[in-house]
This record gives sequence, C-alpha cells and structure tokens, in this order.
Amino acid sequence: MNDINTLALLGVIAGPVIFAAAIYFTKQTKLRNILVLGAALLTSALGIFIAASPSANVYPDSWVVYAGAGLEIVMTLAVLAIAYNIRSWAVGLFGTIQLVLVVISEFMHGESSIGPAFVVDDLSRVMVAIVSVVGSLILVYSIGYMKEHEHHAPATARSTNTFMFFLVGFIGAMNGLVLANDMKWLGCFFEATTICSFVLIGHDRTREAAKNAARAILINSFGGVALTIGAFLALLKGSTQYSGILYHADIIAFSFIALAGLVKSAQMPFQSWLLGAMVAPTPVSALLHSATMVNIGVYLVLRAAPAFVGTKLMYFIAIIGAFSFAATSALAIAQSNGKKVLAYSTIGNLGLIFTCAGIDSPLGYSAAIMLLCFHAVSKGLLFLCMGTIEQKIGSRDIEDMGSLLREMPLTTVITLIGMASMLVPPFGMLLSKWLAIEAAISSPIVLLLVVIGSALTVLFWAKWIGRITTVSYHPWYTIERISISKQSVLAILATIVVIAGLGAILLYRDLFVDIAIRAYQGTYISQSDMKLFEAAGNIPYWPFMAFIGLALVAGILAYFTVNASNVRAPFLCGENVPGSTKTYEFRSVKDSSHLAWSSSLYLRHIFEESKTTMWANLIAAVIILSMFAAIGVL
Amino acid sequence: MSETIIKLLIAIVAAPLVGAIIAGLDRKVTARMQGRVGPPILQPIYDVLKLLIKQPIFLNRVQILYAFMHLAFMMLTLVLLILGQDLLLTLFVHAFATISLILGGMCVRSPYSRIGSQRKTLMLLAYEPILVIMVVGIYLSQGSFMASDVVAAGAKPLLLSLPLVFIAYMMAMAIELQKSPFDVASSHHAHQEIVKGVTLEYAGPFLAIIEIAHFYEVFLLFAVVYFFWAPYNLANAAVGMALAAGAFLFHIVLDNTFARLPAMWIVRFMWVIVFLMATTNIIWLYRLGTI
Amino acid sequence: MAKRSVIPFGPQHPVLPEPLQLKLVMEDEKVVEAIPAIGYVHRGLERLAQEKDYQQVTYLAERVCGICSFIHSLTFCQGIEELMNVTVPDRAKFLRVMWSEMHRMHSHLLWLGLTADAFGFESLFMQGMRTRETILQLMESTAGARIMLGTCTVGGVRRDIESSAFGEINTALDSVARDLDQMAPTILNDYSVRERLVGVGTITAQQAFETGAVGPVAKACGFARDFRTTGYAAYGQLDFKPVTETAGDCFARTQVRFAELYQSVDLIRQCMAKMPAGPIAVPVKGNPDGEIIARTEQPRGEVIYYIKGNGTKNLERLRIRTPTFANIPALLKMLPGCQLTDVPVIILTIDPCISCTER
Amino acid sequence: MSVLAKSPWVVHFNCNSCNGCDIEFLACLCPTYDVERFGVVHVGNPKHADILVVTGSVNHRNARVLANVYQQMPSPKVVVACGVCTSSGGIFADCYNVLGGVDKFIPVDVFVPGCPPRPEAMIDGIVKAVGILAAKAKGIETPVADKPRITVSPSPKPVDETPAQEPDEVGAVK
Amino acid sequence: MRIFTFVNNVWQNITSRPATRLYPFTPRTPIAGARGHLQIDADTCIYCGICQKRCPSNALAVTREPKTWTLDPYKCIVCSYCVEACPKKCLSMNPAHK
Amino acid sequence: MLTNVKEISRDTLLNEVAAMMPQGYRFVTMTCVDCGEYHDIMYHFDKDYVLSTLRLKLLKGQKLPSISDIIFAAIIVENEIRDLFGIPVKGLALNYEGRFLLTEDAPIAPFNKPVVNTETKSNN
Repeated sequence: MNDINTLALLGVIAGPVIFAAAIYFTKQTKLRNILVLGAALLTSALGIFIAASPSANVYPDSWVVYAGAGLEIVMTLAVLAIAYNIRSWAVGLFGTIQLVLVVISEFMHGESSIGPAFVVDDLSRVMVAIVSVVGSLILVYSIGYMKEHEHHAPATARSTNTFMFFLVGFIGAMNGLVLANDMKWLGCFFEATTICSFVLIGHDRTREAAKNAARAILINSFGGVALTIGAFLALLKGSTQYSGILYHADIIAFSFIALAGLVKSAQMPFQSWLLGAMVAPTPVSALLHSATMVNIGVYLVLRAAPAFVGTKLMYFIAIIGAFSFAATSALAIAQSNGKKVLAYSTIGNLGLIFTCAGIDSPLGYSAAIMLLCFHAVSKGLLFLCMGTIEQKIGSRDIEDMGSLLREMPLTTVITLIGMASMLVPPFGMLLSKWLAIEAAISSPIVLLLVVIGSALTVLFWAKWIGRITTVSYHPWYTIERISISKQSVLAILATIVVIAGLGAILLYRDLFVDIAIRAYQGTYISQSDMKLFEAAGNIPYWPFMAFIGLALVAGILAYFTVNASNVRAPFLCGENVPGSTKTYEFRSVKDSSHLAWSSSLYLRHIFEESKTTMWANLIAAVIILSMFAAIGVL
Repeated sequence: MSETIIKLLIAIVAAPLVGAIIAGLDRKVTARMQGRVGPPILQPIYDVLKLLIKQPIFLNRVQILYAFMHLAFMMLTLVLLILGQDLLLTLFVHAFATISLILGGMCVRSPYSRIGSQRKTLMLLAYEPILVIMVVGIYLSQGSFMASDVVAAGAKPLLLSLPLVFIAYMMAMAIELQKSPFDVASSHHAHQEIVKGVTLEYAGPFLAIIEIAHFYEVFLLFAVVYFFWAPYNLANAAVGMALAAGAFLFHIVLDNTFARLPAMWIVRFMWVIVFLMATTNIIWLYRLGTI
Repeated sequence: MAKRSVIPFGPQHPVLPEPLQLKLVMEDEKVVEAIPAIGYVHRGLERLAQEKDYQQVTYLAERVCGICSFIHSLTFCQGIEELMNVTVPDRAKFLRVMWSEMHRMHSHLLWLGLTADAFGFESLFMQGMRTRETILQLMESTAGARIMLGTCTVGGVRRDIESSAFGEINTALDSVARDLDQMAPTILNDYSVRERLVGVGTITAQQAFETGAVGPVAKACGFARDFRTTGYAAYGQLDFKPVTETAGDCFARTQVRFAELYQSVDLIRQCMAKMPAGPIAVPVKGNPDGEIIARTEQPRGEVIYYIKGNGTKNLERLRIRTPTFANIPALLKMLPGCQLTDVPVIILTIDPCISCTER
Repeated sequence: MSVLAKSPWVVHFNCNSCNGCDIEFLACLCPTYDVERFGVVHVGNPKHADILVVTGSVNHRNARVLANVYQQMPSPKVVVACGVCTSSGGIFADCYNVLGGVDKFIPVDVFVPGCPPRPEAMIDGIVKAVGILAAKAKGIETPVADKPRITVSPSPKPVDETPAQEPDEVGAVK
Repeated sequence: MRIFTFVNNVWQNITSRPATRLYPFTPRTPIAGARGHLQIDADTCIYCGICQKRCPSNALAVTREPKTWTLDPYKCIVCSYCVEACPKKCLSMNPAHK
Repeated sequence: MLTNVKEISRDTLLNEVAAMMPQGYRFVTMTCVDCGEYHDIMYHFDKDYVLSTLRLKLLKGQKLPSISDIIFAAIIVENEIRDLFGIPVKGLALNYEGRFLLTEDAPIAPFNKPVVNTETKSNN
C-alpha cells in the first residue's frame, strides 16, 4: 500500500471527472480547450505512472463501498430518467430491475473478509495505459475536431461544453471500471459509461442520432441488467467483489457478467448499437471503439479467464467470439461506408479477443492482451484518420477516397500506417492473429471460424488500402492544412503504432508472455499448449526487419529516382484521350470522353447486409442460449 | 550463425533460378502438349533479363513500392522457411506478399488492373483458408508448427497422415500458379479477358521484379510439395522429388485440359469441395489425436 | 450504393481479334449495360467499289473480310451474273461450293480456336488452329493462296481442281475429320467447357427473330434458316440439311458450328463425287445494268449484296450487309446481365467479323 | 546477342485489316509455325511489348488508337507492318476513310509484303525486327525501313531493288 | 459430362513429333501453283500497260517512254489478275513467298 | 432483279413497317442509294427466303423517321445511313449523331454524289 499509488489511482479516476465538471462550466472556448488539454495530460501521465508502478491493491474504508453503492443507485436513477426522457418502456424496465436488485443487495451482507475495492494488477495496468493514453489523445484530437464540427453540425446539436464534459468524464469512468474490484463500483462505472455513450452518440440530436442513442442505451442497459444480476447472484453466494467471484469460480454469476461483457463489446447479436454509434462525431466513435466502451467486455472476461480454465462457458465464449469475427468480417465486405467497415472490424477483433480469452491457454491469453493493446492503438488512429478525411472530403464512402494521397498526403500516409498495422505480418495485429490461430488449434470449430474470418478480413482491407493509394500520376502533392491538435495527435498515434508495431515481437516476448505466465500461475496447462507458448516467444526478429527494411529502402530509392518522363497513361484498350488531365478518360460512343471507373468488389449479392445480419444474429443468439444451457442456467 | 547465413544466401540466389527453370520447363512441356516445339527452357530467364533493361515506364510511384514489397515478402517467406520457422507465420508473410501485389494492381486508375486485383483478392480468399488448414494439419500430425520439425530426422512423412490435404493443396497451388481452370486474375499467356490483370500496369524492370518474385513463389510452392515427403534421408528425398515432379506434371495437364472457370465458381469450389475435403482430413486427425 | 464500374472493352484488347469497343457498365462484375462503339475498321469499301471496274470489284469484295473472303467474291459474282444473265458452267458451280465449304471450315475452326481462347482453353485453341492449318494447306494447293483464294470470277472460276488432286483432298478431309472426332468430347461434353457455355448469352427464338439474327445464332435458336437450301451454286444438287439447336445459348451456337464442320466435310466429298466435266468459266461481255440482291450463306450467316449497275463498267451502288451486321442487335440483347468473364465468350459465339460489318 | 533478341514480346493491333493478316499472324503463334520458339509471347498489352505488329491501313478513328498503343510501349520498341494495307494502304488506298499506311503515323521498322503475308513471311519480318530490337538496345541508329519498288526496263539489264524515292512518276499513289 | 476429356489429345501430342515447321531453319518447298509473288520476264514485255489498268490496287506502273515497268510489292495484292490479262504472257507468279 | 417491291411514302412508313413483322417477315436490312434529287431508301424483309422490299423516296433535306422503336435491329443500319448519307434520322433509339462509322476528321456523307448544278440543301 503506497500513498502515491493511491493518489494516482484516485487521480486517474476522479481527475478527469473533476476536469469534466470544470469544462462544463467554462464559458470561454480557449480556457475550455486548455482544460481539456490539461485533463488529457494529467490522465495520460497518471495512467502511464500507474502502468509503470508495481501491482498494488487498494483497501479502502468501508465508506468507500457505501459510496459505490450510493453512486450506483444514482446512476440507475439516471438511466430511469433517460428512459422517461426518450419514452422507452424497455429501458425503464431494465433500469427498474437494476434499481430493485441494487437496493435489495444493499440490505444483504457479503463475505466478512472484504477484499480490495480497487486493484492494480497486470491486466488493469494494461487497460489503464490504453484508456489513459489513447483516450487522452482522442481528447486532444477532439479539440480541433469539435471546432470544425461546430460549424456544420446541425442546429439541434448539444453544446460543445456538454460534449467535452461527457467525453472527459467517460475516460474517468472507464479508468474506474478497469480498476474497480468491488462489484458496486464496477456496476456504477458500468452504468456511467452507458450513460456517457448515450449522450455522446446522441450529440447531434438529429432524428437518426436520437434513434441510435436510444438503441445504444437500450442494449447497454440490458447489459447493465445482466451485470447486476451477476453481481446479485454472486452476492447470494457471498462475494461482493469480482475477485471473490473468481476465487469461488462462481460460474453462474460469471456467465451473466460475461453476457454483460458481450453486450458491451457489441458481439453478435448485440452489435447494432455500435454500428448505430457511427452517427456520433468521430472522436466519440474512436473512443467507443478503441480505448473505452467496447473494451469493457473483453476486460471483464479476460480478468476471469484464468479462473475458469476448462469450463464449457469459456468454450462457448470462444465460439461466440469466433463467430462474431467471421460474421462481421463477411458483413464488412459488403460495406462501402468506411466508418461502418471500421465498426465491423472492431466487433470482429473484439470477437477474436474473446476467442483468445476463451481458449484457456496462456498463449491465447497473451494473444488476447496483445490484440487488445494493438487494436486500441490502431483502431483509434484509424478512426481519427477517418474523421479527418471525412471532414475534408465530406464523405465516408470508400469509393470517394480515390485521390486522397494527392489531396491529403499526410493523413493518408498515417491512415496507411494504421491499416498496415492491421495487415502486415510482423506488426501487432497480424502477430496476434497468428497467435490466436495457433492457440485455437485445440478446438476445431473455433479454429475454422477464425480461419474463415481472417481470410475475409483481407478482402476489405486490401480493397480499402487499394482505393486509398489509388492516384493518377501527379508531379506534385498538395500541402495539407489541418488543425494542429488533430495533426499532432495523428502524428503521435502513428508514431506509437509504428514503434509498437516494429517492436511487436519484442513486446510480445518481453512483456505479454510474462503477463500470461503470471495470470496462469497455478492453473493446469497441457504440455502441447506450453510447447506452443514457448515456441511463439522465440520467433526471430531480424529477418523481418531485414527484409522489410530492404523493401522500404529499395522501394523508396526507386520511388524517388524513377524519372517522371517514364509516366504513361493507363491501359484503356488504346482509347486514351491524349492530353487529358484525367489519364483514365477514354473515348467511346460518339467519340465522346468517358471516365473509366472500376469500383471495388463488394459481393453484395452474397453478403447482403440485412439478410446476413439476420441469419448471423439468429445463430449467435442460439449459441448464447446454448451457452447458458450448457452451464445449467436454462 | 555464419553457416545459416551462407545457407540463406545460397537459397536466395538459387531459389529464383530453380523457379525460373521450373517455369521454363512448364512452358516447354505445355508447348509439347499442344504439339508445338516451344521456347528454350531458359526462356523465363531471358524474359526477366530483357525486362530489366527495358524502359521503366510506370503510372504512379506507389505501385513501384508495392512491387518491391511483393518481392521482399516473397524472399522473407523463403528465408523463414529455410530457418525452419513457424509455418503459419510464414504463410501469413506469403499472404502479405500476394496482398502487396494486389495493392500494386489496385493503386492505379486502370480498370483492368483493378479488376485483376479484385479477382486476385478473391483467389486469395479461396486458397488462403486451405493453406491455413494445411498448416493446422501439419501441426496435428507432427505436433509442431515449426518447419524444422517437419523435415527433422525421424519425422513421419506428411502425406501419410494428410492425403486429402495434399489434394487440397494441389488445388490451392494451381490457383497460385495461375493454371487453367483457375487463371482468372492473370496468366503468363496472352488472350486474357482482363489483359494481364494485376501486372497490367507494371512494365520493364518493375515487371521483372514481379517475375522474379513469381519464380520464388514457384520454388516455394514446389518446396512445399517436397515437404510432404521430406524427412531427412536420401530415399525420402527422392520420393519427395518424385512427388514434386508428379505435381508439376499434374498442373501442366490440368492447365491443358481445362477451360478457365469464373472467379466465383472457383471460390465456391474451394470453399465447399476442397475446404470440406481438407477439413475431413483434419477432423480425422483430431479423432486420432486429442479427442 | 457504390458507383458502377465503367470500362472500355476494346478496341485494342487481346481477346478481340478485331477492333471493336464495348463500353461496359458493371456492378461488381455483372454487366448492366453494353454500348458498342464501332468504326475502327471502316474503310469505305463500298464507295471504292463504285469507282472501280466491276471485274476488279471481285478482288475487292474478297477483301471485305479475310475469313470468308471466297464467299464474298462468290456472292458478288453471282449477283453480277444474274444481272447480266450469264450462265455459269456446272463444273464451276461445284468448284465454287468446294471452296466455299473449305472457307466455312477454316472459318469455323478459327472461330473454335478463338472461342476456346476466350474461355481460356489454350490447348484447344492450339488444336483448333492446328487442324485449320490442314484446310489452309488444302486451299493453298487447290487455289494457290492460303486465305485470299482469288479463284472466283464473273462467269465462273479461274482455276480448276484436277481429279488427280481429289485423293489428296480426301486424305486431308479424313485427317480433319479425325481431329474433329478427337476434339468432339471436349467441346461437346467437357465439364469446364460446358460450365462456360451452357446457359450463357441465351436469347429466345422470339428475340432472335426480332433482332434479325442470322446464321448459327439463328440456327441455335431453332430457325432452320440456311441460305444454302435455296440451292445457289451447286447446293441444289447436293444433299444436306441445315443444322439446328434450340437452346439459344453459347453452347447451342457451338454445337451448330461444330456440326457444320462435319457437314462441310461431307459436302466437299459430295462435290468431288458428283463433279461434272466441262469448262470452268464462260467469257463475259458487257456491263451490268439494273439492280439486284444477291444472297448466300457465309460461315456467319446470310450475306446480302445489293448491286445497282448503270450500264457502265462502274457500279452505281454496291451495298453489302454482312451477317455480323445482322447479329450485333442480338449481341446487344445477350450482353446485359452476364458476367464480365462471359463477355468475350458471348462476343465470340456470334463469331463477329467487324471488318465485314464496317467494310 | 542482346537478351532483347531472345525474348521479343509482341503486341498485335488490328488497324483496318480485313482479318486476312490477323489470322495469318495467329497462325504464326499456333503449332504449325510456333513463333514461341524465338521466345515470342503474344502479350496483348502494349506496356509489356517489344514489338508492335500492325495489320491493316489506318483510318480516322483508329489512328488515335494506334498512336496510343505505340506511345504506351516502353522503348526500345520495334514496329512491324504486316501486309500491303499496312505498308501503303494496298487495295484500299483510295478509300475515303483510309489515310494510308501505318508509316505515316508511327515509325515503322519492318515492312512485310503480301496480301496477306504468309506466316513464313511474317516470321521473316519478326526475325528481322528482333535484329533491329537488339541494335536499338545497344543504341545503334537503325535506318528507317524503305519499301523498295521493283522496276524493270528492257535495256540493258533488269535493275532490281532501286530505292523507293528514285523514279518520280512511277506508281504515284493517288 | 466429364472432365479431363482433352487428355487424349494432349497425350497424342506429347508422344508424337510436334507439328511445327521449323521455318527459317528448314524452309519448305513452295507448293506448285501457289501465288507467291509477281515476277516479269522483262524481255518479252511490250510495256502496253494493260496490267496497270487491270490492277485492282494500283500496284503497277508502266510507262511507254522510257519503257519501264514498276511493281510496288508493298501494294500488290497477289491476285494474279494481271497475269491473266497480259497479252504477251510475260507476267507470272513465283510460288515462293517474298 | 429486285422483286416484291412496294413503294411507300414517308407518312405511311411506320405503319407499313409495323405491319410486316406480324405477317412473319423478318427484318433484313436497309439500303440507301443516292439518286440525285432524292435518296432511295429500301427496307428489306425476308420470309421463307423470299425478299420483299419497301421502297421510300426521300427528298434530300427531309428527315427520315426511325423504325428502331418497332424494329430494334434497325438501329445499326439507320445510324450507318445517318453517317454515310448524312440523312438525319428522327427518333433513333440509340443515336450516335453521325459518329457511328465516321469520326470527326472523316469526310461528311461520303456516299452522296457530288452536287452538280442542282440546288440541294446540305444535310447537316
């Protein structure tokens, strides 16, 4: 127990909330921006400090536990208020169930030995690092973004102060959630993130935004109910803390918590809220998708994974994850809306994390944590890039991103870095995917789903990267003007992505392997799993660096040395229009000029969204029901 | 260490030459099967040498970058294999080599090139799962993902435990070699409906780079066939060679007795028939093993 | 909704032996709209024919199209002969049929090769072209040239085929028939070939009638419309029946042409058996006057020559309607809805001859 | 010998041809003549080609296509004009829509006479073109191809192969 | 419906000699009567110009004074119409290609 | 000689043409001949190998009504006549506007006889 640690812990949770409150009441834009920046700096500094500090447990006084309970009731009441506000009886019902359960549990007594209310261990340190760093960067980015957004946002939009309040507060809540061990605090932060996401998604207050916000709170409060039920069931067995549930291996309680996790992580069939969340301003999408909201689910499950080794529940979680991965990868193929593709990809990757967590081996666990980290950074970067691109070209459609490389070279290169990190072998995402497949070797169904999913992901990433790098020849490139906050955040994130990506193998070897070993201490691991785990940690680093370096050096040398006089118009069957500025113009009927255009492959007749979604949801629902049946709840 | 480096250097130099000679033999035998005399066996090497001295015309600079990436990742695949590294990772590296080529075809505003790339993506989609399944099969029969363990002395020849996977691999290989029923994206022969597909906009030295990468790929593909009967000993090596030769003939006959089939047909075929075939083999192994 | 792709298909495209452009509008790879743009081979031959001596036009007409050149000159000569009331000797008529059928065979074999190429069957292409070489050699030995025979002239033919050469012709025909037998299971029964042809580019009999399709395109829809049955040249004295199929798809057109190859072998053999003795040409005096329409059956269908003479050695008007010209509307009906992969196959199964079409 | 001479890739463009030359060119690729013996590949894509084989004369519409195809070929490149139409317009020289031979639009290196030229003649043309290609690769200036006329007169001996431009009145084109 | 139907052909091709004529190395003897290229016997020619008139492609040019007969082989379509028209039979077709 | 010729006028053209198809006639082609003051436009139909012709005398300068709505196959030949004779065709289903066979630099209406003495309006 260290005072500084406690303070840091308090700061990383309460700090953002206090800043948020200050921001809410600030009239001046400049001051507000400074406050946001301050919040970001403070949070990230504290986050890094916590991540770097040794593991610690915080045993609070009993009043802290009561405060948690009180706050949870407040949050539940807020949900009820929202339910009244949007006239949703379902949300009202969920809120009421929660309220009743929370109040009842107030009068029950848990285990006598009260554990720590807040825990700083490997997993929570990783999570705090992600939330604080990526979240803070998104905060900074949103300064520039909102300045522009204010101009063309609909008149109905809430004030930027409100926006910032919830955005900054969100990070505090998220930090609280990943550090909390006490189920009351957990529930309280869980609800807080739900409420924040509701407000942020509905920020523009257009009809569509309102609808999607309502859907988000509906689905998430369902998740809240699941969590409360889980906590209540745990309480019946005497545990008031998450660690207690794990200690007792209380599988029934945990199954509900896992359900809450699946809802928060927008796994099939609960994915629709996350897709709807795309209407929000981009920082919100970025925050929800990369650093915060969706990670709650995987966090809850990951924390429990070593405690439930070998249970059917974990097996089903792995299958749900793998199925979500395969289904969303297929769905993403038919999308031309860039943000939606990213959204599907997020769901898919979270599914993969669930799969890894459910596989029950240190290899899977390490893959899951690695995936979590790399996904947060890369996806955050990609969303921010998307926002920048969207504000510039006014479209989210992949097909409209044709000559981005010329119009906004810097952002495009950064976007490419982000995409490359999702696709190129030694970078983090692919390394984790590789680990995931190796880890999944013991369960064939999961394996097949992951294999299919990862093959499908290639299709939309390749399509998108291809479209973005499409340029006609131009001797010069435009100099890009974007606000400094956006630019610097993109640059920082891209640097993080590159460094982390290049060092992925090292990071894995030196960090994630240890975490996994610590997490699985004392559990039974099969010989073959152990062998794989050891082998994975020993992959050589230098061939990758040597050949990628070689390609880059040779390619870049060639890039700058080829003579512009060697540029030829594309092959258009000989009917190019000479002297046209658009090299892809051809002469056709009546000798008039037409633009040759080749749109990307969407396979809509196969992966049509509504139909595929319907079937996938159905199957996913069946899997979830069978999960409950398998552990004997149903 | 220095021994490894020498081994690698030899491989890096020899692999494309072997690949080129296989490609040359391929052209020669194909010609003979069509009742022609055909080109000299070293023709692919002449082609590449010629391309290297042609004018380097290009469309945009990005495509050049992708060409180099394609080659580098193909070489990396070879290196990882020689180092006896993890097969799955090697496979991913190889897939990315193909993706670079796809991106190279996509990043130009040339309709046929893009269509070729899209078809190539579909082909990647068609054969990639099969290859992953193959690697899984190798793991299940050898208990390791390491290439070095597959060829290690005393290991059991893979073909005995993976006969159906071998057939599936033959199909995947035919796609990568651009052989007839599967040559939808590009081909070494003319009269293609989409002209040359992915390599359409590459010319001169840049095309040569892609050709060299293709030689590496040819070598790799046949090396994998060899792996199916690879454990170190002379008799086994002879069988492995014979297997590779058989695969070579099979592909030429396939090329010469089939019409090109539509891309979606191929995806369906690979995902339904071949995939099922491979998974049947895998499930059989699971039954033998863990479950 | 994504934008539709727009691509130029031609004029310089490896599967198109001739320049022709189709502006294809596609969704994914499905063709939604195909608009032809032609004029890449338009020379203005018809007007040149009006400036030249009508005897010279025979050689010009041969060069309307290099694939069915003999039948072009034959049609022209028949028109002029009818206009000038010239009776052609019987032997010349039989010789004309022989060369016509040789041309039909070489054209169909070429078509077979090109179509095989369009669906990516390279060795079938090679085999078809190799078989065709036998016919070309036959034409060279009987007429003196491989493609442009130049043997037809107003009033008869310019060259005789001696009976002594019949043995050689028979041997060649045997070898062709043997080659065809060998290819037949592939073309008519191979899975991959059928996969590419059956059900592709289908038109109904009604559509074929409305679009005025001719030749194998019409025959594949069940119309037994073969102009040879009217008995021009020596066809009246030979025994044959037009080949028909009913499916109306690419495969039916393939079947029709393949059966016609056997039919041509048979017709040449019949000619040699029934060949009468006598002169091969009659002298022609005077100049054509009046207007006439001459029609014959080309490998691709019915060709029409409208000839208007004015009593001078120059023609007043020569108009050529070639079979491909009549089949293009049918092609436009076939294309929408097909896949890009099928476009070359569909184009080639109408056996386009753009050079004919544009003259 | 330069490697260029060992692997000439050919692109074929049909300008205004009646197909006679095209099908003879195809015959070259086929088993009976098989130009792949010399490493010739029919690539169909000007960007990969070394030799452009043109058949047929030029008309108003395909002139621009021809120019594009030629322009898209990487140097060193050689043009082979196959057939009399390609060389001079041939029988169609007087047509209103024929602009004449290909040499009016792009530099031609080899003319192959014949209507249509036999595959043997085309192979000769390609072999000649390969030589020119090798020379061009070395940077040697290659002479512009000429189309020699054959003129005979009774006294004292037939003169063969006089240069094209010498007698003014003979064979005036139009 | 079968697959591999073409194997027969392929087998036959690979087991027999290729059909290729090794042209530039072993030239073929020209077929008698083939219209290879036009040639003239200059001594018999009377420079009447009939061939020039008949030529469909204006490949021939004949002048009476001075007596010259010029052939543009790059215009000649080898139809041999002139050969038939020549009153002195001094034109002939050489079966060898040129 | 040309048999089964029926002279029609510009006004009755569409009705006459429309009446042919139901009688089992197949549209074959159209022929246009420049006869000095007028263009002789023939519509050829075929039934059982017998050709029937509708002959329309179109004065120079007049517009030709298109039959492409009735017979789709006429599109190509009508565009060709539009190109080669410079006769404007009214109501073409797919109009190439004189750029079908000919392109911008090519001669205009090359099949029209050179105008001698008579005053005929230019068709363009």
